[in-house]
Amino acid sequence: MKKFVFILLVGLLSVFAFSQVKNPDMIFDATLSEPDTLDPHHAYDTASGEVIFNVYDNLIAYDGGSMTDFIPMLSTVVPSVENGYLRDDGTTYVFPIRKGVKFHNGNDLTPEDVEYTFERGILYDPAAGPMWMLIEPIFGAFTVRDLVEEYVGASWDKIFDSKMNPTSKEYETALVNFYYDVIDPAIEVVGDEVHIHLVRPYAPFLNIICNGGGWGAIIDKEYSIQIGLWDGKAEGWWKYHGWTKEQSPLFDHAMGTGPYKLVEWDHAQQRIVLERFDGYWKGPAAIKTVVIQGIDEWSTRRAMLEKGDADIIAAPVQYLDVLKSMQGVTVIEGLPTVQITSLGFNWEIKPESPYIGSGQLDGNGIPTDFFEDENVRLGFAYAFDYEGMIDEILNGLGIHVPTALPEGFLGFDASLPKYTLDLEKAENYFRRAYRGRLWQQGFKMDVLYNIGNEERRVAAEILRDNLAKINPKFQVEVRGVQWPTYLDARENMILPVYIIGWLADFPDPHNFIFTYYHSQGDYGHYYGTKFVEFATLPRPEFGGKSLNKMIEDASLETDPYKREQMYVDIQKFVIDYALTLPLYQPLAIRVHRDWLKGYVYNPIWPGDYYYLYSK
Amino acid sequence: MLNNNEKPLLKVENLHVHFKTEDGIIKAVNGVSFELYPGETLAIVGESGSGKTVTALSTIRLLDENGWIEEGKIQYKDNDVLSLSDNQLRKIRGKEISMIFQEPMTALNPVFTIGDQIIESLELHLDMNKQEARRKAIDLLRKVGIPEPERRIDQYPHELSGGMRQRAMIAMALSCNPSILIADEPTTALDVTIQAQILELMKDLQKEFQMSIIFITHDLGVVAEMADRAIVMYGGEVVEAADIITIFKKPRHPYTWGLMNSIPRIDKDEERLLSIPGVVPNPLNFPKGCKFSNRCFFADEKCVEENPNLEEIEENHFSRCWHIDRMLREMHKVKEGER
Amino acid sequence: MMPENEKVILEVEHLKKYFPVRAGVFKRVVAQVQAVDDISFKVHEGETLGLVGESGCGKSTTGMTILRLYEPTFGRIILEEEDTTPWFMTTTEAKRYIKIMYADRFEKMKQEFGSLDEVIKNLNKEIDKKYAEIYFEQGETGIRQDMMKDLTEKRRYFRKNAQVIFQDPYSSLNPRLRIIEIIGEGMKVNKMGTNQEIRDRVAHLMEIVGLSKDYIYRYPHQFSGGQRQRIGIARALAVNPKLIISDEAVSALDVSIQSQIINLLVDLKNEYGLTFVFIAHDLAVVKHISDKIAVMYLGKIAELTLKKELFDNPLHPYTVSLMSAIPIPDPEVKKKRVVLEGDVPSPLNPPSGCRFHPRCPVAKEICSKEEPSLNEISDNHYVSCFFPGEFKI
Amino acid sequence: MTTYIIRRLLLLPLIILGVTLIVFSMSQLLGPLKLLSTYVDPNTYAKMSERDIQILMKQYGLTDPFPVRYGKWVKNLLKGDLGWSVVGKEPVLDALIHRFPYTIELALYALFPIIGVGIWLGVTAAVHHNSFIDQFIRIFALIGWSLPDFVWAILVLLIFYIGLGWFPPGNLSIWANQIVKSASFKNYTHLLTIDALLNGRIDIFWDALRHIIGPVIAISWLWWANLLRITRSSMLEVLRKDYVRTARSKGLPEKVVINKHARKNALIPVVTTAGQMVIGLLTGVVIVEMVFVRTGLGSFAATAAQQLDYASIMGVLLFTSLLLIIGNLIIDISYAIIDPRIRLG
Repeated sequence: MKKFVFILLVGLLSVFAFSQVKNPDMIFDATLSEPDTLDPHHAYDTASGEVIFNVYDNLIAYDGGSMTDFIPMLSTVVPSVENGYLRDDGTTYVFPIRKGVKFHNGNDLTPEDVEYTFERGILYDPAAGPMWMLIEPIFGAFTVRDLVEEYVGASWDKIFDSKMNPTSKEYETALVNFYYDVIDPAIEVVGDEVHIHLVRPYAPFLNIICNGGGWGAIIDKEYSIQIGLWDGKAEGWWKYHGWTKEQSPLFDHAMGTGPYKLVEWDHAQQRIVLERFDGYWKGPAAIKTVVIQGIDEWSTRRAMLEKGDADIIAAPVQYLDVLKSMQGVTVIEGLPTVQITSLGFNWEIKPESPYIGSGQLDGNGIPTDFFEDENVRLGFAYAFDYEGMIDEILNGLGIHVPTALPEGFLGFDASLPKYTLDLEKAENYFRRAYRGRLWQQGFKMDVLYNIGNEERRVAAEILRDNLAKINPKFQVEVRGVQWPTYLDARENMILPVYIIGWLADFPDPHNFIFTYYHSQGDYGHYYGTKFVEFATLPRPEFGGKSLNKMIEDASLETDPYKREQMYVDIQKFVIDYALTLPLYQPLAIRVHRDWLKGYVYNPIWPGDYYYLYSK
Repeated sequence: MLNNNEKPLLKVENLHVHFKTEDGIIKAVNGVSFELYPGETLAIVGESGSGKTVTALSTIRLLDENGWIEEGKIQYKDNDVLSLSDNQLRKIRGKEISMIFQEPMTALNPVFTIGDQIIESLELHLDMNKQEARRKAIDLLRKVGIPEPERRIDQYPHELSGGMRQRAMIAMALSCNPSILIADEPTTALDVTIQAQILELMKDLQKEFQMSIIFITHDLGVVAEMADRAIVMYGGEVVEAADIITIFKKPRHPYTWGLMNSIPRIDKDEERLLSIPGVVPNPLNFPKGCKFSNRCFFADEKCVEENPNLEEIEENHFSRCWHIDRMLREMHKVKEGER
Repeated sequence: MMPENEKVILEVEHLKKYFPVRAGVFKRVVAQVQAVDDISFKVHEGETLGLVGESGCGKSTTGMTILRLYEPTFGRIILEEEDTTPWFMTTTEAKRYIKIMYADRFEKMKQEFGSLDEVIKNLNKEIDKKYAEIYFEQGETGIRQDMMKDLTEKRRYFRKNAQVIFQDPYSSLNPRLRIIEIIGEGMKVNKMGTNQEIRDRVAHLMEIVGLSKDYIYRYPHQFSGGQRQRIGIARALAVNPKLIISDEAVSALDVSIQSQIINLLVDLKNEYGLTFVFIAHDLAVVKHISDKIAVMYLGKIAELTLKKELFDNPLHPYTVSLMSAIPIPDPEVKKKRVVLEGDVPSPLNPPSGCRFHPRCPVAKEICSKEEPSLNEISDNHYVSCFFPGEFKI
Repeated sequence: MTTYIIRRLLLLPLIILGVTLIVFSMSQLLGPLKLLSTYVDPNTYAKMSERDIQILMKQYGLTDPFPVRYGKWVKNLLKGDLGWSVVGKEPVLDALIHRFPYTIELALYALFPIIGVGIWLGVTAAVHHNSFIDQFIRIFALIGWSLPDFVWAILVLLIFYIGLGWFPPGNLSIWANQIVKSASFKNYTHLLTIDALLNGRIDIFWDALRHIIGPVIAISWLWWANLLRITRSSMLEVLRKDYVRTARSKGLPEKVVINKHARKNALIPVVTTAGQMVIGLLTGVVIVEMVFVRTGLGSFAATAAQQLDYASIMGVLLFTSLLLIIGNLIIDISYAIIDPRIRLG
């Protein structure tokens, strides 16, 4: 209806179009939502990341739109084995800290700031935060709690009472020593350099600290202590651990070295105001003021773009045609994203699942180990219309990929075989499954999607319709549930299959291959214990290594060429066994006024980098 | 009482009033004529739907928005009421001719005190200032028998009893010394003992104010008590008109006669009431001849076909019937038969 | 006309109906509207009792309370030798009622007279005798069991045998039901025949009340006011009730229609020997239809006697004034009229002593201090006045 | 009447207690996991480990038994602590306090056209019953009544913002916003237009006015149509009353009959409607606030509901029910002032 009203009035609007630059000294970015928090060690979403990205600098940065090439930032060098700054067989990264860089409050950047930043982030490590990405390569564990428990030899709840005080003197001493023995040595200041020691070589490390969205941002030690962050001391560091978002003083304060200063975050208006930092070490930005405001109504965002009050707007794909007809507006289509939407199989559905009918292979349900049968998985793989989905439903804004690894990543190989819609092939696999019993009996199951996600609903329906075409006894019911319910169901292992997306945390194949195919990966974990057996079985394809081992080794390999080959091998394997059906890699669109100059797209960036822009 | 030498105060001639409704045009009043002389009380008698109220309202052109005077002449003193401008008409309404209504609760505005509503008239018509008007209003309330008028004047209608409300309404109607008071069923909603009070009051006030009253009612008892002259209406027409004694003693229309014999009385012991058969037809469906023909004991084909004129059958006694003779002959038989 | 031995259909004893008035922050009961205050009367089989009075005198409340559309505050309502009072009460109320009305009374009498036989002998009502026997045999519980068993059945019995005709023929008929359903409903509920039989009886009843039986499938809105009242009458007659209470049944009708309905009621009464309580404000109408008339004033019966006696020899000043206030449709009768002063006082705050005294033309000092009781002055003529017959015109 | 007011006031805490209990129970029915999902970005939530979930549920106190949680909540409530608003990114009470002035301001400005025009048109239509004017006004009302509010709000935005460039969305222009946020600008009432005048900033006053007119147009159209209909039918009914005939029979000029005798009576039912409207305006005009990017209670409530931010939802509900209860009290009192029958009853 809203769309209709707009189309109706497009004619009226074009009369008023104009192209004179409005507000030349300001960029207004109308986004979907405001940040979650501005604490770089807590933020884990793009809206927060975009602000942090422009207010803070990292040690290194991506070179323009590249996801593999780095340039120095606060570090004057990008460490590599060749230049000698990556040492000790790839376990020590050395960052010489740039001189003459100032924070927004005028403080000078020192190596101590960098050391403080990493240590604070690691000790802070909030639940559901991003810090695992640093803790994992440096310490080989996922959370600081795990580290503490291992070091102290007691569980967290034993060590601390409910008010986060150590329950005994011994524990307190142990906790202090934990800092001296574990944390402090990992990140050291050596002269003008900062040395970071990894527990073992880890290829994606530079990608991780390069990310502009938070966890790599360098904060001002003096300022941070002043506003109540960790005081830098070993004693009592735990008081500064794991706060809720709103407890952190950095929640709505920011003090970085970046090209823009935070002026204001108006929660009511969902508005962030940034102002040019004139003392920026690279020289001041061209645009004085940046306003980022969450505007819920698409119509309003569009109207503001039309009127020139907004320079950039977040635009849903379905309005592409309307946008393209607007004058004075640049629309870029087909930008690759670092996401994959895929369909995963649960190899061991909990028998109490309400979504598997009778739970038997009797035509009225599916057995709990239904998807352990590779013929079933392959049958499903050829029953989905990948091209149709992309062309019809996504308006072409998607890429058909062979596995759950997005295009643009190391190891991506377009020549790998892709599943296509092939009902004959699918039928052959289904006839083979359960020695033909499946074909005779048929099956019945539910496929869930989260309400509001139309793409997922349609994907499920496509699958349903094609399965019914293959054999009318193959009955799938598509059901919508709320997002938390959906996640609960996955958590409880009662979903037979689930359609879900993954957005890269850092642009490394490990972030996808591990997630999807390792039995401890975020998704692989939910394939069930039968999958654990599968993934730990030695494979001739991998020279006797198991799938899990192969994935782990690939992440340690520092030679990019060898690494790439390993990922190709892994992908060939998972295609043969149809471990996951990669439905599509979405493409994005970008909309801004013509007068905005200097736009660069990097899919891993959390948002716009306003330093590059002029009007 | 009736004084034919005197000029009538109000003269209505051949009045036709129509209403537009969803079902069609209703001819509520069809050629009604009457005269009202100074100081007399004229009763207009009839059942619901007879057109008695509409006739009275027409004299000051107070019809609902869907009604209009189709034809006729209304002469008040020297004024041709139908050709008066709205402004001129308003000078007559309330001042020369005023009205009281059946249900004093709804006829008084609930959100103003009775004082406000009386003072309003006084200010409008008699050019009094607030204080004068208030004093006069208190006098009026006292005159209509409301105790403690100084207090009552500031009360709202719902704070008064039914009888008191009607007294207040009368005070309001009499505030400007009108020549004519139109009383539309003023006691129907009241209890008998209160009705007696109001009727007495009206008689006293009539003498004092020297006014004429048009008394609209269906209650023959009240008519007998109050009126000097009566016109009986049925189906929007006058069927009989005469002075009050004549009407009651020598009714010369079957409807008048039937009506009188159909009411239970406390002064007589009748075994059985006479009942007029049938019901008053829907105003759109009256018979084309005599309006009463389908309920009349004495009607024949002629009655159904042709409407008789209102004839003066003796001096100042008018009736609209083809068969007065037959009625006189057979009415005893009818009564017997009913019994 | 009314021999004492004739069968009593309805007996009302000391009936009171108070409506609480609530006010204040906590909605406490601050006063009682004494709508009906201690009235008693009997209606014999085939007899019509007229209840007459001005608005607020409690005549309608009396009717509604007998029908148990209001729960009585106090008193006993006996329908054909059965104490129906507790039938519609809650269990606690019924317990309380039985204790006060029977157990306590019998107990007191037992102490007074000594022997049980003496008590029974001294009771003059059949119903009291019956329960006294039960009481002395089985105690209070015995009475309770007898009265409270088969309540559903008893309630239905009561609803069937006490019918009502309402004032407003427009609102008292369900507009969604056809005439056959309206009239036949009661018969169906009381299983008074097959559908065919019910239909035939409805058609017959319609003819009796003067409606064409062709109208049996019509809806109420297709009838005029008088016809609707006929339907209401037919409905009341349908279940052969022992008692019909008619509440202002003819007041809303036009004069010519009113006479038709009055005649119909008189005919039905004579033909079928119906027992009526006829409630109306119009004394002339009441007079026409009743055998016996109770004049009510402010919740009390002022005077109760046979019709002829009442009109020939009115004894209560209020009755006299009421009669004189009624205009006579005869211009030659210039009767003397008493115009009562003032309004009817509010039943919320009735005058002390005799309730009529502030308006009474012959009130004396005692009238404002003491309340007269309803005394039988002469045979079957009850007056509640200290000076009966003193006021005459 | 005083006892009536006192009784209503005494009932107030009970009603509020009931409201809190209902609201709280409803939100708790969701279960701790769903409640937790409000605190975490959806993408992160999908990636969270079991341990993270446990830690967060403990941190936000989601695992305590119901009575404990309710008790804690009520205790905090009495201290004015309504919890943390995830959507508002500030304590719920602050979020409400910060947003309510915008809603009040919008409501205040919208009231003039709604009540003034609505009642005036309604009376006019009734007086000219079935005439051309009446038909015209009725069609006018019908369109207002049947047009969905989002369509109308967007239309207003298109015409007055894109088309004519008069009334932009938002609370203020960026420059004005920065002045208002600066220390030199004193917030006396937190109503932008009034504060601007009190600070002597005509430029900001105009800017604030410019931003508020669009939403006012959008709201008032929808609501005055409603008021008009009610006024019209009420007036028509009153015009048929006996006392209007009485007034005419007294010879009062038609203007007095209409304006004095009829209108006051006709307005009695209108007061209720108008009062409900004011409450409705105050408790949030969702769509219009969303479309015009006004930071009022309506847009807050809508966003909170979308994101299942239960602390904010409960806060809004509580606040709204308070407004409703007080508002209804005021309506009843004003009802009594207009209608003497109620005053003494």
